[in-house]
Order: sequence, then C-alpha cells, then structure tokens
Amino acid sequence: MLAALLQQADFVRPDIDWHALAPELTLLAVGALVTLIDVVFLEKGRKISPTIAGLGLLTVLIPIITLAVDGVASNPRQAFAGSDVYVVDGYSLILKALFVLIGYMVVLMSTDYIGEGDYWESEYYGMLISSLLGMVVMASARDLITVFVALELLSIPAYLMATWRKRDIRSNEAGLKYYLNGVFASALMLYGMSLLFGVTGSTVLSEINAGLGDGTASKPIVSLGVVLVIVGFAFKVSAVPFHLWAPDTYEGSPTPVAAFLAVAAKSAGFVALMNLIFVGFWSQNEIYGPALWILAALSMTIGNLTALRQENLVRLMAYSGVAQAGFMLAALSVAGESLDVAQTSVSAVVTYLIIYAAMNLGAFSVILSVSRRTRTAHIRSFNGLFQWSPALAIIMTVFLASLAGIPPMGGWFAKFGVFSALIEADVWWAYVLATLAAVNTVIAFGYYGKLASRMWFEDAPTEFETTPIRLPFALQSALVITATATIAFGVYPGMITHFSDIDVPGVAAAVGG
Amino acid sequence: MYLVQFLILSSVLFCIGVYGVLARRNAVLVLMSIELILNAVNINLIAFGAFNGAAIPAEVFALFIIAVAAAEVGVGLALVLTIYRNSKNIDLHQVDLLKG
Amino acid sequence: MSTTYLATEASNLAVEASGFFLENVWIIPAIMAASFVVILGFGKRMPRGGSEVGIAAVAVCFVLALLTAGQWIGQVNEAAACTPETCDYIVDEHHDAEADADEHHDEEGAFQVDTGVGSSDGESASALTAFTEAEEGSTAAAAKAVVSERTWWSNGGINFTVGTMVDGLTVTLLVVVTLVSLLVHIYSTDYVAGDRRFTHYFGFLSLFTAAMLFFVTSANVLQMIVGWELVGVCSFALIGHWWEEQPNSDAALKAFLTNRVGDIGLLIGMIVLFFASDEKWGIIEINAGAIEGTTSHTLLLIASLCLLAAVMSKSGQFFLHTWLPDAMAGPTPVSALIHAATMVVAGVYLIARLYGVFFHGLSIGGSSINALAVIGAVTTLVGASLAFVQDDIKKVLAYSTISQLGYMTLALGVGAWTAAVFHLTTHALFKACLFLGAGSVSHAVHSFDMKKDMGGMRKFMPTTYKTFLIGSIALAGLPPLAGFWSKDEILAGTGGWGFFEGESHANGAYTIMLVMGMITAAMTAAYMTRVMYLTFFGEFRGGHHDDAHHGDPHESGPRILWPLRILAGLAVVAGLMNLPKGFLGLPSGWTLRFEHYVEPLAATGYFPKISHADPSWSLAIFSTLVVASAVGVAYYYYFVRVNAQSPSATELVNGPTERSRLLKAGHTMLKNRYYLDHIYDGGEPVGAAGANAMGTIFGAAAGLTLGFSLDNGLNQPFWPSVMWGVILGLTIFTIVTAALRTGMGIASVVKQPMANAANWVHENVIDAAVDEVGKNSVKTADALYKYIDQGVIDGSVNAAGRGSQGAGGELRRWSTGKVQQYATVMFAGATLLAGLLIIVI
Amino acid sequence: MEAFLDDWGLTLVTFVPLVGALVMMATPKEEESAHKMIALGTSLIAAVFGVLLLFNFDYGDAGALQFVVDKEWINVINSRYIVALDGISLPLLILTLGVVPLCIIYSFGHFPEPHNPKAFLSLILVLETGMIGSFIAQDLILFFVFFEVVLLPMFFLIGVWGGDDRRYASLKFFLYTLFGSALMLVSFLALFFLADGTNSTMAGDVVSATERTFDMRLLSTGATAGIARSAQLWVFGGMFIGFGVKVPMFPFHTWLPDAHTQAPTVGSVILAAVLLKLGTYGFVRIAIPFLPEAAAAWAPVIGLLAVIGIIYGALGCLAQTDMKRLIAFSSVAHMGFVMLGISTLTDFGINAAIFGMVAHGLITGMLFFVAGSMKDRYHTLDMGRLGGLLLQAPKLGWILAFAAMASLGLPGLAGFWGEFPAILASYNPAAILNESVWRAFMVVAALGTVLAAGYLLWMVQKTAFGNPTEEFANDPHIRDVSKFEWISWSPFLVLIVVFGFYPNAIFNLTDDAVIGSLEVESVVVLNIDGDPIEVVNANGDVITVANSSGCLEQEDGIDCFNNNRIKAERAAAERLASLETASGN
Repeated sequence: MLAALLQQADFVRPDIDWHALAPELTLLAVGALVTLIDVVFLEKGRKISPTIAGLGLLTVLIPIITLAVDGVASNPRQAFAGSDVYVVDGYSLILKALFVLIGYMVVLMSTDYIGEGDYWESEYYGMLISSLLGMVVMASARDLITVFVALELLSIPAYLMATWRKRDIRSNEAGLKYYLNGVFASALMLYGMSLLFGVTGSTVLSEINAGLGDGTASKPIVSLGVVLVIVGFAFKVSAVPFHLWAPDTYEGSPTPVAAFLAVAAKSAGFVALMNLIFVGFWSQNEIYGPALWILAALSMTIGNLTALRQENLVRLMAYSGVAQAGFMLAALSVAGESLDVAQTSVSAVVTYLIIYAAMNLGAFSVILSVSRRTRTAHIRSFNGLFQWSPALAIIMTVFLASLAGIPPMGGWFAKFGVFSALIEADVWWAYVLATLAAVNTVIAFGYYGKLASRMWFEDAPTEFETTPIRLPFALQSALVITATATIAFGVYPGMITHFSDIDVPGVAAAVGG
Repeated sequence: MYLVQFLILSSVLFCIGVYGVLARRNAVLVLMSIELILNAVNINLIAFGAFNGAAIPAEVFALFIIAVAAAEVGVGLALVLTIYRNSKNIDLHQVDLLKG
Repeated sequence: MSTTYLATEASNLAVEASGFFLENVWIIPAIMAASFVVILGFGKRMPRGGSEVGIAAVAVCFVLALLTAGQWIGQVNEAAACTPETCDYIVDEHHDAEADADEHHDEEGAFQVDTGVGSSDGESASALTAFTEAEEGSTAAAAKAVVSERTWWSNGGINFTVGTMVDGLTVTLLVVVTLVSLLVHIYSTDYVAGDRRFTHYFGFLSLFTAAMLFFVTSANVLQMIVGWELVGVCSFALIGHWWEEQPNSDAALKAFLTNRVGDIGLLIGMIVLFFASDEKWGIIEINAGAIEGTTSHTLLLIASLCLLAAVMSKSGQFFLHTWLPDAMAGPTPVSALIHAATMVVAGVYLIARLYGVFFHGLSIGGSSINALAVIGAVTTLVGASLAFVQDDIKKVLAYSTISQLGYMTLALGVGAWTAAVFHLTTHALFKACLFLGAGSVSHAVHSFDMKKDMGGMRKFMPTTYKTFLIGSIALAGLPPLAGFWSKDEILAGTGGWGFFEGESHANGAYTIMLVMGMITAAMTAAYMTRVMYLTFFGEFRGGHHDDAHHGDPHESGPRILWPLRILAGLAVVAGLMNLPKGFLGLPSGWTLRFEHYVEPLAATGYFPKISHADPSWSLAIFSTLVVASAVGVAYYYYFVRVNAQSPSATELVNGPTERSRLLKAGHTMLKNRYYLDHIYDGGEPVGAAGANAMGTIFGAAAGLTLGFSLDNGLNQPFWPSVMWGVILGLTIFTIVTAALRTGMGIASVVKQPMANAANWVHENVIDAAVDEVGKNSVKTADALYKYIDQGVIDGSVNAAGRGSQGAGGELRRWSTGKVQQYATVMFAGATLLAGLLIIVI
Repeated sequence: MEAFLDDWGLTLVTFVPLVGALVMMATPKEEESAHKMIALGTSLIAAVFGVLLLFNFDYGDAGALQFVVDKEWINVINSRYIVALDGISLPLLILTLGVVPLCIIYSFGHFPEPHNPKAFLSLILVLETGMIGSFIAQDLILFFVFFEVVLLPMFFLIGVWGGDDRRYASLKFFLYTLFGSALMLVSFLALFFLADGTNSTMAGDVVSATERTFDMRLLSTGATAGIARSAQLWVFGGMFIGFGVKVPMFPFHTWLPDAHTQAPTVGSVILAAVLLKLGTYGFVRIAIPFLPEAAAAWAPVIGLLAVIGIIYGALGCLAQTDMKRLIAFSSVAHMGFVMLGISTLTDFGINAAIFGMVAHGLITGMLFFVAGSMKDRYHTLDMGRLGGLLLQAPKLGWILAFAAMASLGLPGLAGFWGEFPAILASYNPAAILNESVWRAFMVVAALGTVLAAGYLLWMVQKTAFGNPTEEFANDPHIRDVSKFEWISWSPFLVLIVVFGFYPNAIFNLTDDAVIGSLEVESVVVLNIDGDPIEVVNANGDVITVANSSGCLEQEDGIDCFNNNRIKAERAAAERLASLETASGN
C-alpha cells in the first residue's frame, strides 16, 4: 500500500547526509534516553536525570564541532541531497550550538529548582530537550513545512513547561495564556503560509523567493501572507504589539522556564525570521522592511517605557526582553537594503543573540538565586542586596550594565552591532531608528539603573533573613559561566565575532552569488 | 469550479474562527475556533495545490497541520482541565490573576 | 621675535644702555617674593614674627634700586656725552636684523633688544644729519631701555617672553616703591605690634612689594596684567586684614570687585593691543607700532578707552573711585603704601608706560580736550570737594589721593608726561608722610574721627605735628616744597595759560583743565587747613572713652617717627629734582634733571614726540596766590571764627553748612559722596559688583560694538547683527528710560532744593535705569536659577523622566491579564500592519 | 627599560588599577587596612609608571604619538587596541594619575557613610582605569569603551556614598551621559562607514589602513576628506551632544550641580578634576580634527553656548546658598572658558583650553576638597550658617581663599592661563570664522571674570571671614587641616602655583600636538581619469605638479603613486578649494 503510494508519487528517497543531521539525531537520542531512564528506574532515576540531560546536551556539541571542523561555514551541506529544504551552514551551526548551550544553562538553573519543588523531573528534561530539538531543527529549516513542524515542536513542550507547577493556579494561567496566544499566532501564520504557497506553488523557501520575485504574484496577497508569517514569529520574539503574553507567562511559569522562554524561544523566533527574510522573502524588502521597522520602533519604545513601571522583576525582565527584541528587529529591518547591510545585520543579530543569552540567563539566575531566599520576585526584595549578599549584587550589576549596553560588559557590543547595521544602511529611516534606539538606551537605564540603585543604595528589607545566600553548585556554575561570558564578550568581542561573522544564509544562492 | 470559491469559503471559516477565538469565553469553544482557522488553512492549501499543480506538497502540509493540530488540542485540553481542577472554572475572563 | 620697533625718522638716535643692575633687575622683585615665602613659612617661629625678614629684604631692594638708578643715570650721561664717532648708536631703518635677533634670542635668554647695533656703517652721513637735527636743547643721544627676556610660555607656535625693561620711568618707580615700602615696614613694626596676624601682615607687605616691583619692571603688557592683578589681591588681603568685622571684608570685596570691573577693560584693551600690533606683547613694540602709525588708529582708540576703564578703577578715577575711601578700612601703613603711594598709581604708571598708545590713540597733541584729560580733571575736582566734608582723617586723605591721582591723569591727558611722573613721585612722598602722620595720631587716640577724638594734638605730638604740617604744605602746593614744583609743571603743561601769555609750546590748549586744576589747588589748600585745625589745633576733644589705661595721648615711638621725619625731609627737597628750565638762571645741568633722566626720548622709538611747555613765572605766581588765599580764607574761618565761636574748648561750633540751606544741600550731597556708592551698592558688595558690571557691560558693549562694527565696515552677516541689535537695544533702552524719567522730573528739579534734586536723580534716574536692567545681580541670578535653570531646563529634563514614567504607567494598563484581549491586540496589530502595507505597496 | 616602556608602559598604566581592584575583590571585607594599602599601592604603581613615561617622553616631538601600541582587537569591525601618548594626552594622563592616589589618601581620613572601604576604593580604581584609557585610546571604539567604563563606578560612588538626594543625582548623571554617548556612538559609526582610511596621509604608516576604520590616527589625517558636508554636520552634531553633555555645556549642564552636590568629596574631586575633561578632550582630540569643516560650521554654536555658560554659570553661583553647589556651578562657568577656547578653532585657543582643563581640574578639585573637609567639620555647607572659618581653622580658611583666588583667574596662579588665553584667542578666531562674533564673545567672557570674582569672594566672605556663628563657635570638631589632608592637598597647591608661574610646563607640551591636530594635510588632486595631477597643501597652494608621465616629484623622491595610494577624490580637492574661498573672504 505504502509502496504503491510512493510509486504513484514518483518518490525516490534522496540521499541523506547523516553527518549533517547528526546533532539533531544525537539530541533526539538524549531526549529518548532521559525519558527511558524514568520509565526504567522510576523514582531512582530522579537524581540522575538532570545530570544525564546536561551531559547529553554537551554531547550534542560533538557533532556540531565535527561539522564545524568539516568546514560547513564555507561549504554548506544539504541534509537531503539536491534539496534546499534542510541546510546546514555556518549560520545554522552556530545557532544550533547556541541553543544547545542555552539548554545546558537552563538545565543548570533547573536542577535544584525542579528537584526541590517535587515536580516530575525526567518529563521536564524530556520536554526541554524536545523543545530544543525544535529549535535546532528550526536553524536549518528552509521549507515552510519544516519551519512549521519545528515551530510546533519547540512550542508544544514549552506550553507544558510553563504550566509545570501544575498545582499553582498562576502557573496554569501562564501556560494557558501562552498556549492560547501561541496557537492563535500559529494559526495566523499558517494562514499566511497558505497564501504564500498559493501564489508561488512551493513550500521551499528559495523557490518561494523566486516565485515572489518574478512579479507575477498578486501584491496584496503577498503582503498579507508575508505579514501574517512575520506576525507568527513576532509573537515568538514578543515584539510589540504581540508581546502581551510574555510578562504574564514569565511571571507565572517557573523561573528557569521563564528564562528558557525569554532566551531560547526568542532566539528561535529570530532564527525563523532570519530564515524567512534572507531565504524566502529576500525580494520583498518593501514589505518586510517597513513591517519590521514598525515592530522594532514599537518594541523598543513601548517595551522600555512599560518596564519603567514594573514591580515584579520577572515582568521587568519580560519587558526588557521586549525592548531587546526591538533592537534586534531594528537591525533586521534594514537588512534588505543591500547584501553588505544584510551581512552586517545577520552578524549583528547573531552576536546579539549570543550576548543576550549570556546576560539574560545570568540575570534570571540571580533572580532565581535571590528568590530562593525571599520567595518572591518583587523588586523590593533586591533592596540592599549589596549589603547582605554583595557577590550576587555585583554579578547582577554586571548583567544589568550589560543589558543597558554599558561597556565593558558584553551588551555594548550587541547594541553596537545594531547601530552599525543601521548606519551602514545609510537611509534616513535607518538613522531615525538609530536615534530612537539611542534614546531608548537611555530610557532602559531608567529601570536597570533603578534596580541597581535598589541593590546598592537602599537598606536591606526586614521581612526576611538577610544573611549571605548559599547557592547550590549548579546555580553557582550558571552564575559564574554567564557572568564570565558577559564580561569576556564585552572586553574581547572578537570571541563572538569569530563565530558570528557568518555568511547570510541562502542569499548567495537566492541572488545568484 | 473556481479557486476563488474555495478561497472565499476558507476566508469565511477563518473569520468565524477568529471571531470565536476573540469572543467566546469558554476555553473549549476557543480551542474549537482555532481548529476552524486551521481548517481554513487546510482548505486553502488543498485548493491552491489542486489549482497550481503542486498537490503533493499541499497535501503533505495539510496532513502535518492536521496531525500537529491534534497534538495541540490535546495539550490545550490538558491545560483547560488543569485550570478547571484548580479553579473549577473555564471562563477565560476569570483567568486574569497575572496582569499589569 | 622681531624687533623692528625703532622708528624710521631721521632723528632716530639711540644708544644701547647696559649694566649689571639694569639687566638683572629681576632680582629685586625676586628678593621680595622670597621674603614672602620665608615669612609665610617660618615667620611665626622668628623672634620678631617675620618682620625682620621683610625689613631686611626691602632694605636690600632699596639699595639695589638705588644702584640701578645710579647705573641708569650713568647710562644717560654716557649717552648724552655721545657723538656719532665715539659711541655705538643706531640709525634705524626698517633693518632686516630679525634673523640676527632670533639668533640672539636663541643663544641666551637675556639679550639686548637693540639688534641694529653696528649694522648701519654705511649710513653715517644720514646719522650725522640726524644728530645735528636732534631736538632742540638735547643734543644727547637717547639711552634705550634695557630689556632682558626669557621664554615664559609658547602657544600657537609663538613664544611669549617674560622679562624686565628698565628705563628712567622704571627706576623712578623702583626707588619710590622700595623707599616707601621700607619706611612703611619699619613704621608697621610699631603700628601693628601685637596684632594677632602680625606675621601675615608682613608676609602680605612683602608680597605686595614684590608684585608692585614685578609690575613696574615688566617688559610686556602681559606681565603688567599679572602684576596688576597681584597687587590687587594684596590690596584685598590687606584692606580686609581685620576681616572679623563685616565692614572690613565688605570694603575689601568692594575694592577687589570694582577693580575687576576695570580689569575687563584691561584684558580687552591689552588683547586689542596685542593683535593690533601684530601679535606682540612687548611694551616697546606696542608703543613703537602706535608711534610709527603701523597700528590701526581705530584699534588704538578702542584700546586706550578700554585701558582707561582699568585706570579708572585702579587709580580711583571718577566714577570707579568709590572703593578707595572704603579701602581705608585697612591698617593705616597699608593705606600709606598701597592706597596712596604705590598701588593706586599703577594706573597712572600704565598710561605713562604705554604713552605711545594713549598719545596717539586719544590724539592728545594739538587738541584741547580728550577722555583722559576730562576724566582726570573731573576726578581731581570731585575728590577735592569730597575731601572737604569728611570727619575721618584717613578719608580726607583718601579723597585727597583721588584728587591728586586725577591731577596725574590730567597731566598725562594734556601731554605733560614728565610732570605727571614727577607728581607721582612727590605725591608718593608727601602723601605717605601724611598717611603715616595720621596713623601716628590715631595710634595715640585710637580713632580716626577728627571732630570727636582729636584736636590740639600738636601739644602731645610735636614731631608728628611738624611732619604733618610739612606734608600738608607740600600737598597744598606752596613753594618751595615738593608739591609746588610738580603741580606747577602740570598746570603749565596744560598749555591753557598760553591763552594769556601767547605761545607756550605745550601739546595743546587745555584751558578748561587748567581752570579745574586751579580750583582744585585752592580747595586742596583749604581742606588741608581744615584738617590741620581739626587735628592739631584747638583743644583735645578725645579721652571721653575714659579708658583708664589710655590717659593722655602721647607722642609715638621712634619707629614711627623716623619714617615721618625722612618722608617730611624728602617732601621738602624732592621738588628740586626738576627745577624749571632757566630757573633763576641756573645752568641746564641743574634744571630739569628729573625730565632728563626719566623721560625717554622720541629717538628711542617707543616714546611719542611730545612738546614740553615753557615754564611761566606768571602762572607760578598766580597759582601760589590762589593757594595762599585759599589757605588764608580757611585759616580765618577755622582758626579765627570757629575757634572763637565754639561754645567750649572741647566742642566744635556747627559749620556754615548747618546754617545755610543751600550749603547744607551741597554738604549733604558731598556727605553722600555724590550718591555714587548707593548706585553701586545693592546692599552688599556682590550687589555692587553686579550693578557695576551691568552698567559697565552696556557701556563697554556698546562702545566696543560700535568700534568693531566700524572696523569691519558694518558689513555684518545676519545673526551677529542680531546680537549687536540686542546689545544696542538694551543700551538704548537704558538711555531712553533714563531720559524719559529725567524729562518728567525737570519741572520738579527747578522747584525743589538741590538736595532733593540730587536725591531724586539718584532714585529715579540712575538707580532706576541701571537697576531696572540689573538692580541686583543676585536677584537676577536667583530668578534665573529658579525659573530658567531649575524651571525650564532641569524641569524639562525631569518632565521627560516623569513623562516616561507616566507613559510606562499608562502602557502597563494594556496588560489587562485577559487572554482574549491579548489575542485581540495581536490580531488588530496584524490587521493594521497588513492593511497598511497592502495600501501603501 | 625603554623598550619595555614603549611596548607595555601605557597598557600597564591603564590596567594596573584594575588589577588592584580585582585583588581587592578577592580580599575579605574586614581587612580594611589591607584594602587601603592595596588601593594606594596600585594607584601609586600606576603613577610611578606615569612618571616613567613622563621622563621617557620625547618632548622635542610632543606633536607625534609616542609609546604606540597597535594590536588586534575586534577584527570584524577593524577596531584595534591602539594606545598612544602625545602632548595633548600627557598632561591629562598625569593629572589623572596624580589625582587618584591623592583622593585615595584623602579618603583614609574621611570615609563617608556607609563606610565600606573595599567597595569604595575598588570603584575608584576601576574609575581610574576608565579615565586613563580614555585619554590614551587611539581607536574610537576603544575610546568609547573606556569613556563608558567610568560611568558605573561614578554612578555607585554618588549613589552609595552620596548625600541625601543621591539616588536622584546619580541616576540623572548616568542618564544624561548615556544619552550623549549613545548619540556619540552613532556618530562614530557613521564615520566608520563614511570615511575612507586609505585616503589618510598616514595610510602608509599604519599597520592596517583599511577603507573602513576606527583608527583615530587615520581619521584625523584626511580619511574623512570625502564625506559630504551635510553628513559631516550631522556626525559632528552627534559628537557635539555626546561630548557637550560631559563637559557639560549649557543647556546640558543640569546634571552637574546635582551630581557634585550629592557626591562624596572624593567623587566630586574626581568628577571635577578628570571626568569633565573627557568631554572637552573629546572635542579637541576627536570632533575637531576629524571634521574640521563641520567644526567650523558648528563653532558659532559652541562659542555661543560657551559664553552663555560663562555668564549663566556665574549667575547660577550667585543664587546658591550651598557652598558645594556653588562650586559646582562655577564649573559650568569655567568649562565655558575652555569651550570658548575650543570654539575659536585656533591652536592658540585650543592650547588655552587644554591648559584650562588642567587648571580647572586642580583648582576646582581643591575647592571640592575644602568643601568636603568643611562638611566633615560643620556637617553643613549652608553658607548662611557658616562663617569665621579663618578663626577656627586658619589653615583651612587660607587654603579656601587661595583656591578661590586661583579659581577666579588670578594671574600667577594656574587658573589665569586657562582663562586669559581663551579670551585672547577669541579676539582672533580661525580665518573661516566671523571675527565680530567672537569679539562679542570675548567681551562677554571678560565680563564673566568679574562675576567669577564676585561669587568666589562672596563665598569666601560668607564662610571664612567674620566670626563663627553661635552654632559652631565652640564646636570641638572644627579642627584645622589634618595630616591626610595635607598630604593629599599639597601637590594640588604646589601645582597651582607652579603652573601659574611657569605655564610653559603645559603649553610647551600641548602646542605641537595641537598645531598638528589642526593641520589639514596636503591632498593629492586627481583628474577625472583618476590620475594625479598635483598636490595641494592646507592653504590651497599647489605644492607639486605632475610631470608628463603622471608622477609627482616629492621630497623623498619621485612618487608615481601606485594604485593603493591614489585614493584621494575630486571631492577632497573641491573641499580644499572651498576652504580656500572661505578663508579668502
């Protein structure tokens, strides 16, 4: 039956480049292993599942490294011979590595949180790894179907992780909000995809680009399609006005999950957006350019302004994340001006993602650490932190400074890249956006600085014990790693640019080299 | 048969779905409305595929959507159930502890 | 550094002067500076609190100054005996010795400026002609100033030098300053003995002397600025010596700030000169440029007017003189040294030093009126009239000083250069004598109030009395004491007497100045008679404090009396230094010695060609008669009438001003010092500064504006002209306001008595006009700070912050927590975005 | 030793304090004396290296960059670790190296609440690294990084150890500066993309002269020649705000009084002595040499704001009742003189400005020290309540009076040489500027000197003269200058006098460097085909004409210009022509 069907479809299985797929397969295996451990060892497996998950994630780096050594950066590989559906190149590889490392950091952050909270562990890590798998796939996805599948693969486990504290109604609410908004956004995106498929007759992004570029397609439909697809991912990166779920979800979900959503899910959204822009919509600059410009301007401004008045640190970080996403969108909004600018903005966004991951995970780690004592994420709980836990205060200051973009912490270089792309574009709207971005860095310091001044300038609160906080090893490691990375990236940005200075995905092929 | 007839059908479905998502207070009805949107997408895809001579990718895409939608609804119902267990209520307007 | 300052006229004949002391005169101020450092550092640990260091230093300086003077006289004599064959001389063309000069300069810091030496062998013929054609009466070659310079700082590739310039004027001041300073030092050891800040006092005396000497030996105007400001600070510190009392520190502040107002003029004037003379600071270069005519006349005029503002403040010329009487808050020896003999003549010295600039800038020659002469004449009259009504003996002397400084300015204004410098010298001697005498008296009675606490002092203090009497006669200008000779020269120098007697060879015909000078001479004689009577005659009116330990006043000790004796002696003989030409048939080697040695000749290139007025017997006799009759009237009034009418020996009768309404009004006005202080004072010194500043701003700005505009042919682009417009507009506003109010008030002025008028003018015209613009700069500042800075600028910044916070609060409400509203926003966003793009594209 | 200094001297000077800060972080908080010694020690080590550099500096060649280190840093944007020292940087570097140890010594005797020497001193050391780095960086991005590094430590110094309103003040300080520096960064980037490093006359001498460059050496020597005038104006505008906020120029000044008033004494001193100089240094080192044409267009604005600042700052002072706030406002006025000097665009004015920076650093720093010590003694700086300082603490009072005299520009003390030459320079601004305008500025600035005397003497009178108020008449806390105070103050006092008497100590250093920075280098003019036809110098004079084979005869032989060097475009020639026309008028 199946054979007959295949024959009817004239289907020949393409050659599969197993090496190119090795990271995904390894990740899959790790996920399976973690789930199996639970099945086999039951309660006894609880203790080791985070370790297995963590080690497993590090193992995934091995095929990534071998691929890098193999030179995919200069010589992209097609996972399925002759098809642009799934491509492993320098761009996707660095992002895969980033996702895996983010996953590892989240494992470090989660170990004690999940372990102490009497939650299911192996399922948690299983979900985490599934979601990561979706992201890793997303990095290489060059086809609407693959993009869709990757998106759902990364989203569905995330909905569940957000609801992980299932007896806590706030966590339930967080998950529900994320879920409903998420599926609605997916549905809109799918509608857009269907339109794009309709006008081009293909689901492969490079072919869509060709189809859109030949000028035969109906402009309004193309515009609607492109916008709806962008909206789908703008939701993922929590760009204004598609950001409202983020603060609620982050606040309600377990803090490590919030960090995961804020960093990994957002990065995945950007990866998808870049895939679409540089491969699928490259010829449609007049559509995605203004759309992203508007989203960027709104996200930066509204994200920062709203953050000024937040009293819950997680919500504050959520709005801060909205604003940071606005910065990255700003770089993307001018990417279509020329290939040079595209090059700069891809580098800028990837650099931004890496630095953002380090500093944001770090900030969430500190919040997690402090709330271990205070049991709240209210901004007041940070009062006088410098007096009673100076190390945490200093580390948090590093992250805040980095988020605000103050050298020598990494954040400055991230913002620098964005400015650099905007100015290289050399068009007036880019300069306007650059000025707006400059103003926004100032507004942003309004709340970062206020938090810093709470930690340093205020007296310690009295409602809980103010002795130095002792942290479990995993959390300590997370803090040290993120802080070191944040400072090192800022002092010697060459560390990142070595990796992030990659070719624009697919464009070379799309514009004919 | 014209393509536009299918497109009109799908857009009507889409609109109904969107209305349902935005207006119904019952979480389960919202889930169903989302299914309507997804079905609008499927109709679009199949119709475009048929008229463009690209039937196979269209059908594959539609199949994936159906499968994934099933998984999504499963998760969705699970979430609704949990909420119901904790608050005895699935009115979405009551779910607003987190805000501001 | 090129040195093409020597004029090109055929009569240029100058001799290089040299000599150890002339070249190394920097040692003198350096010794005093070192003395200051030593006193400050170790004075308190010394047996006599550091005074011994100061005295020793200044004594050494005095000796050095005398040696320098001697050497200079030798140089001048040598030059005078010089013929083209026997000595080096210069016939200066626009010689191209610049390279030569640079070489000199690079080789060693100290070099002779006369770079043309020996470079003109081929032109001896013309030199010979020049020699014979040299000015009548002086076949002598000119001795050139000795200049030694070193690099001080460099900027924009230009090296600026620091150095000394010594010529007759310099050595005069060197001797005067060190002499008076030495005497004051000695005097002070007694006068301020036991003061809690004895050491500080001597430290500042040393610093002042150093600064003053630095000022007079300056080779360039930049150094002059430095010295000028430094003496100002020392004056500030010494006026405020007893700063525990608010009035003293107020007086100090007032002095300093008033001087600062003048300093605006100094800075701008010097800057204008610097650029006008092709980026040169050197006094010689600047003067030479002005004399040769290479410097733009407009710029010279602007510069001299600006500098005049500085002179007005430093040398107490009307209307910036008000600080000087207040400065009497300082210890009396300080008043003698700083506020009579030396610092206050800095302005006069400045004009004398830059005479080329003033002479040509203000076109002194061949005229009958100019700013300098007018300011001088007005000052001299105002000062003398105000001296009449003072009860405080020091204030009388202070106003007298103002008056005499006006005399000097007047002299410079009419071209009588030597007369001015000569008067400066003699005045320093007799006025120091008078001040120290007043100090001696007050030391005895612990007061300065002549009416309340003095009287009959000649019995208690015979030596002080005698010296004071000599000083008074010298000041009054009765022959043969010093004041007579110098005053007479000034009066002759006005050229105004030529009106009666024909050609006088003066620079112009300044008849008005002559008249005003004459009136002043009479008034001077009269008020000094008054002082003599009130202080030394009649019965002793003091002692009512009934301090047991004071008892009767007694004569001061030797450290006070010897300086008095010396100064009195000098006041007697100093006039003989410059006997008029042909006086009693004396040979030329006996007359005009001061002029001969002090006044530079035009041949040096840095001094303008001025004419010298012929002395006049008739004028001398007339002025002596005027003075004598003034003395006589005053004597009759005080010694005869007042003495007779006084109800008791220790109580004075009311003066005529108490009885005649008109006289009383005048008296009131004088008592109020023409109300000038009220205009300046906003109640406190800062207010004074503010009002002064505002008044000066508009004057200066308008003047400068006009000047610059003219210089630029009024060819202004748009926005500078807007600025000018604003400045001019404000000026005009001021003037119009004043005029309107004056107009409205004319009627009442006619009706009302003088005093009310004066008061009215004060309140409604000057005060209103000046104050309406900047009544009180503190108030302006307060308003500016409150409304503009904190209100507008800071306010807008804070408002931006508050606005952001507010927006944040508003935006926060978007997040309602209702999931479907989120979805609605999302869908609306998507629709709007898509709709927008569909429509646009 | 010399080779070592050449390679490592500047790097060590910069980072030794940072190392000290790290060591302190590793040391337990309780070891207070150890912290004090480490802080003082490291800052002294840095100072010793500074002195070594001072001795090894080639004064004959003060206009050239010395001790150059040029290493790779961020390759992807051609940003390099380039540090070097010339006559402009040296005085400011030494000022910084001197001020910091003195501040540390001072702090030993006056730890502000809430104490914590560990944090306080390590922040100062971090601050030192940032300040030094800014003065020696020769790469725009490196400069930017160091420029920003100073922000956070100062933010915390004010915020933790400051006065009652410290949170507001510190945040305000930070936000202002951040705003300026964000725009400044945008301008730097615009330069990066618009300029062409290979156009520079130094292109041959620099290791990697790429088209897009942040290398300040290239950007100041012709790399910016091809930028369109309108773009230059915008770029300059961005830098103007960035540096102007830091200076601070009117109307960006309102952060300063708050920051100064609230900051702890040492913070105020460092802020006044060094931090404000970063802004003016930026103008002198970056904005003007890079974009001379735009500078000429902006100069009237700079000059106008400068004189407004002079008068405005002075009037602001007169309105104050708090002594520290008064001194803070006086900074606005004094920096106005510095900016006035800069606005003339002449070597004369800019030299004056640099002198003014150093002088203001010493004098206002000294005033803040005194104010801080008075606050320690009286616990208030309300001038209405003070008085009679000279009676209770005569030495302190005399030092106050001395510093006030220096601040009001008394000749013979350092302040004069910043003020007077600036006024002088504005009589005769650069040829392309309208001299009437600057002469008007000159008059207003001269007026400012009177007001300066007014408010400073008023302050001295209120605080030092008279008799002590009853409140403090018998207060035993009011003692005279202490040991720590003497040690930390005497260098300030001595230098104020030394520079006053011998200004050449600084002018001599800066003069060559400033002249060099203002020179428009000669430019090769090409014909339409891109062949060189002649070389034109800064005055628009033709130096060399190409011979028939297209070769230019240069001093060092015939140069046929290989293609790499033929980069100068017609725009450059036109620009020179326009400059020539402008200066011709």
